[in-house]
Amino acid sequence: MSVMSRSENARSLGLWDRDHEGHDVIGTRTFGFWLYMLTDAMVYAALFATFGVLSHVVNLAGGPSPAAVVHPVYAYGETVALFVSVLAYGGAMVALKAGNKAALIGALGAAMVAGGVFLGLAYSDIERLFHAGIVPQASGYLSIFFGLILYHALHILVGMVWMLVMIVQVMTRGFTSNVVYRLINLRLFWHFQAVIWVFVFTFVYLQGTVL
Amino acid sequence: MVIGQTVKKWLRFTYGIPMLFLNGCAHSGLLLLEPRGLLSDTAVHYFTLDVGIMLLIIVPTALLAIWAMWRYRRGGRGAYRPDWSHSGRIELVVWGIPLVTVAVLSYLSIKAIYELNPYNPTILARTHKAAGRPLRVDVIATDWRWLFIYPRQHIASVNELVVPVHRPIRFRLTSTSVVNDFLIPQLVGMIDVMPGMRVKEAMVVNKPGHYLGFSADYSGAGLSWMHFDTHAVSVAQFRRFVAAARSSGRGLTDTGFNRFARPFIAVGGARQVFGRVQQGLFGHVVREVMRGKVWRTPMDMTENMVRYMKQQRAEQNAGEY
Amino acid sequence: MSASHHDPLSHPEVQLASGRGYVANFLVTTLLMGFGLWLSVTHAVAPLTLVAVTSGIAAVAVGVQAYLLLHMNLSEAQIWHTVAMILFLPLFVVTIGLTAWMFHGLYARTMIMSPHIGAFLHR
Amino acid sequence: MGRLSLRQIPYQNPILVGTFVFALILGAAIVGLVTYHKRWGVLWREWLTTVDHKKIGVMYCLIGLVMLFRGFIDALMIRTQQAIAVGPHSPGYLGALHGYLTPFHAGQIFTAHGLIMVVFAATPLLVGLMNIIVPLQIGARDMAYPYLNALGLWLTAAGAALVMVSLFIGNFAHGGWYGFVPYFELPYSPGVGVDYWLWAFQLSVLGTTLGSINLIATIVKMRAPGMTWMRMPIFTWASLSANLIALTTFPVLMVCLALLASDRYFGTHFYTAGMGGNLMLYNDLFWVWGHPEVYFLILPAFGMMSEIVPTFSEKTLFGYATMVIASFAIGGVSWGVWLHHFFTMAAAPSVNSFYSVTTMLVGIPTGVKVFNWIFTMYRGRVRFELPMMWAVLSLFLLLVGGLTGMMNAFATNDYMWHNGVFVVAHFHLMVLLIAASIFGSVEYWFPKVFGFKLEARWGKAFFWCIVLGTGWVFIPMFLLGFAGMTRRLDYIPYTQWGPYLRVMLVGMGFYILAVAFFFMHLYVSLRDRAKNRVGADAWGTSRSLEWMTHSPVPAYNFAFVPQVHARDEWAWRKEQGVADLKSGPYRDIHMPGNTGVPFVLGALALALAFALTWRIWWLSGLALALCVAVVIVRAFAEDTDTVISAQDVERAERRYHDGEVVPMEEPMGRPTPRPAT
Repeated sequence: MSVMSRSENARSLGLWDRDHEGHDVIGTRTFGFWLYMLTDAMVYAALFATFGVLSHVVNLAGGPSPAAVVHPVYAYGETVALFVSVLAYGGAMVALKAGNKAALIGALGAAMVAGGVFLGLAYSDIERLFHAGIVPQASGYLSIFFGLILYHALHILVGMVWMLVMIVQVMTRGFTSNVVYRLINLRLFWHFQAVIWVFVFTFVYLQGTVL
Repeated sequence: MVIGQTVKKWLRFTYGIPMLFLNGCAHSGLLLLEPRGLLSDTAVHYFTLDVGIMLLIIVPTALLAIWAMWRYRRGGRGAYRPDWSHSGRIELVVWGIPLVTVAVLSYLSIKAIYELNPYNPTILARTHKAAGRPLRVDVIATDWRWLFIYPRQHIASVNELVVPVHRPIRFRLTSTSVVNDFLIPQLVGMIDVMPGMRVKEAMVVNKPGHYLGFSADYSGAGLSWMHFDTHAVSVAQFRRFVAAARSSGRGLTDTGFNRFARPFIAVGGARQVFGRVQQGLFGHVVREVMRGKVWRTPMDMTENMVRYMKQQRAEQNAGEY
Repeated sequence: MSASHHDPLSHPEVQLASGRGYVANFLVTTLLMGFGLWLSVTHAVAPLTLVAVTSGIAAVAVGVQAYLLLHMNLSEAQIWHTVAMILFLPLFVVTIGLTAWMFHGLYARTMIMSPHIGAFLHR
Repeated sequence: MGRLSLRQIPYQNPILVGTFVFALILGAAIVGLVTYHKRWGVLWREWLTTVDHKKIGVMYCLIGLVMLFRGFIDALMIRTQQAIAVGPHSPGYLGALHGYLTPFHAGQIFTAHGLIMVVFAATPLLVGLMNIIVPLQIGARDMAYPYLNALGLWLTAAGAALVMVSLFIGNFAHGGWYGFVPYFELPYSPGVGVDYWLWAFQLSVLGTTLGSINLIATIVKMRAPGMTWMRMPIFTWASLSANLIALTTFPVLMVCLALLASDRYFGTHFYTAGMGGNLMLYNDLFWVWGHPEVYFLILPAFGMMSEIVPTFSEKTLFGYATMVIASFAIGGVSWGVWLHHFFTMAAAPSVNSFYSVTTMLVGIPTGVKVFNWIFTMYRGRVRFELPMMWAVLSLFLLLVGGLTGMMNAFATNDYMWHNGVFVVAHFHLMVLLIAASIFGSVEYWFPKVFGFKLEARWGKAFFWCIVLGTGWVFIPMFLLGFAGMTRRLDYIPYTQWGPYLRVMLVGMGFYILAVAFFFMHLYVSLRDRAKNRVGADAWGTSRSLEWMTHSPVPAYNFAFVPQVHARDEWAWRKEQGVADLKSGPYRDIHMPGNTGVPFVLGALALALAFALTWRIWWLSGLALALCVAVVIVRAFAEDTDTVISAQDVERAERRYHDGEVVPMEEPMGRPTPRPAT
């Protein structure tokens, strides 16, 4: 094969992509955000590892035992509130698929309200414990107990602020690709909180009754 | 392990080379390679095997690399074959050699770990059946001194460990404030000494002598002066040490220990002997720390320590140490 | 960087939304968690069984959520999301599992349990 | 102002005052030069606000080099202190009992040395190089998230700045770069040093995590058409595996540090000795990150060697698939080895055995890599130019480092010297391997980024001084390891260690020469840049995609995105005789537009970290609120793109073809409001 024909052969394969369209913006953005959520999951994994280490009997330091701290029935109320909020956000996604702005804003509002209920319940639970002198400074176990639930609550707060921003953006911008990818990212964020809560509820609250 | 033995012999020889180089005198100062205890002996034995086996791989690899670079340099004698980039057989060897090496070393490593398990060194049980009742020593690391308590003898000594040769020593160790690392290079390896926790270590000294001990983990400003002397002595000498300590030393109670454990930089040494040590002091200290007792480091041992150091300097110059 | 000439709403990740899936997820997970709650407040089973059963329930619930909420599947739009998660899963197990293993041994070897603290063992 | 007052400025310490004066003069010189050449506008428009991955990479490398210099000065101080302060009769200066550093000051220096070298020198240099090269190697026009890329840079810069601020206001942590618990708890470290350390570390964690997300998404989503996984250049593979490690482990470090911060700021009991805390938990979480982090640093270095060795052997890489598998095997195994950093914790023998074996397993893929490099040279035509010299040095350092690494992995050996200087010597060789690879790839890729080669004479002098210095410092250090010397001593109680420590000073002399030669190397190269100008393929035998565009690389990287046909696409094209870059007619290119937001966020993060360090609560609150506000406001900015018009592309391409050097900071493209959707 001569050099000439080889190069012609190669040329015929196409050397440059002249009609490069750029990549799929929404897909790239949501992928990156999903990676970020996984790092957050890793944060939780480290916190749960800490929880595992610090729920040995010596970590109570003579303070209250887990069974005296957790209140699973109350926490189930938080669970339902959070799951309702997640369901409402699911509704928002269905509305987005249908291109229905009003329904989407309504569903986001509902998700915010339910998230607010969750936060309110969490707040009063913590308030109750603080009044009983059960504070993070009392023992290693309590440090990580409060650490876990406060970190989760912080996520809920951030999610609610984000929803507020998205409501404004949907109203002012409509469904631009930037708004849509942010809505999808928020879906990942919000639904992820439900997944984490399943672990918190099970390992901290339900299993706390027998530790 | 015939190969191992040969390798070992050969390696023992090579230790000498750097020693000749650097100071030629009899005592090279390479403490880790001059073990004088049962556990350190065992550790060095495995160390030698490990290094020998690794060198069997590393040296030929290095030679291969040099040969390839030399022969296939531009203008060298090697034939240039730019398209050659794969060979199943070489790949097999390339994965196989490290795999086999790691398998052998893993086996040795696990064996060594059990033999030298500080809580229950099986090497000790195997070789020292008739060595008699072990001597118990409780070690408490403070900021920045070592307190060695002999619970059965009710005596204690600061920064000086006196032990009989050939008799197994069982240590229990804890710390009052931060993590230290207990080390006597020629006798026993490192073990973390942690506050609020109790760890164990065992040791047998083979030769009488004077051995240095160190605190290896960073524990603050006084770390560099937190070394101690180990005297391995005969049984009779040890008895004399105990008797002397009992008759001359001051007492050490739980409350006295609270004062003793306050931060102190032991510049120029801090030897001290206590004759009557309150029973159960070790357990008391562990429990106190678990309950949250803290001996704080004052600012003049961190931020403002220039004045403190100047004062120590003056005391040193005045010959107080 | 300019894919704006496509209709963003036709993006496969928007089209994933499924009302029926979200409702099913809500019902299943709420009931599962309710069952776990019932087990723990009635003390119907032994402590160790409770730990095992509730962990199992959590695993099922999270599996359901991963499939119905997070849409972990092998479709072209979602495959990299799924791959990324599968990559992380063993690391969660390793972090928590190995840590628990190490510290279980460490507590047994280094902690002196005084009667004072031991009193809390069975509370 | 919280704890901050004028008394916190260490004006009594002549060393720090001297440093301050030096910094002041240097700062004044830089400000003066920029003002004199009227470059403030360019600096802001084309550098501080840029989102171009190449410029961000260059700035990462600059941060890395500056911090490398600072870390080197720290090393110099440690070595001189240890050489002077031997035995009880050694002299003392400047208030110190022995040597010229008080224990507290010495502690700060080795802490800063470690943290800076690992987190603010090696990491930014590697991240910078990955930033520059990876998008080029996969034929992308930029990273997946250019804005996030800039944010990562400025967060890292804020962290580095915080470390530097600690020199002149207050003090730094004083107990080792990875922190000791409970030593770093408030009762034992009452000052602000630990807080500086905490927040500087935390900022870099945030920056690196964001960076890793960006690189992974770039590699997964932005490859040029035709670039299948098994056609990806090996450095890209190495970057992918390294960033996967960063992505998965840095969050654990974030938790580890956050819990320590919580102990210090809120009085919780995560790591306290009493009250139900567990101090070993800190080590556990730290090394869950810490060990994989080592591979986060070394995998890109391996990737660089795998690029340089084939280029200068004029031959394909031997065992490409094996190399890829080995990279991922190293990454995977690195997740299960962390306890070997506290083998002496008195864990059960079963636990120590497990970690000893997993640690040794790392040796298998690493060994495979060594063999593959050797077999790449085998049947090649090896050219010993500067990059290759560094790669060969790396190879030999890896052999010694690997030997000593296997010695450390053997748990009972580790009992002998766990906190001794043998370990210090071992990991310094490994880090020097990384540094050698970095220097090699700086030599290798410099012409790609700046359009001219670095000159060779001073470069060789620099290289040989590093070689000599390394031998002279670290062979004695290994011997000291056998002599039982422990780490972090500010005073040497055992006088037999003294001679070795003094011998090491000779090595430090070579290192000082090396630094001087390095600056000469840069200066002479810059002066003679016209002589060393190169075209697209600077070395003539390179193989991967980045050599297929002009040097220096235009803002848009490739006028047209290349179609990829083979593993070594550029080598393939040269072989097929289609290595031609002319490819008109051109089209408009959409690029992300510059923005000052990441810079502002970095500045706010610095303010936040500084305020938290000194417990200035009002400033912390304000900085945090402003951060949130800026993020939200930025979310409302829609027109963030620019367009480089076809004419501009054509003009630029013609200039490149005419052999003209188009400076990097020449603006291209103009913001164009996109059509409303």
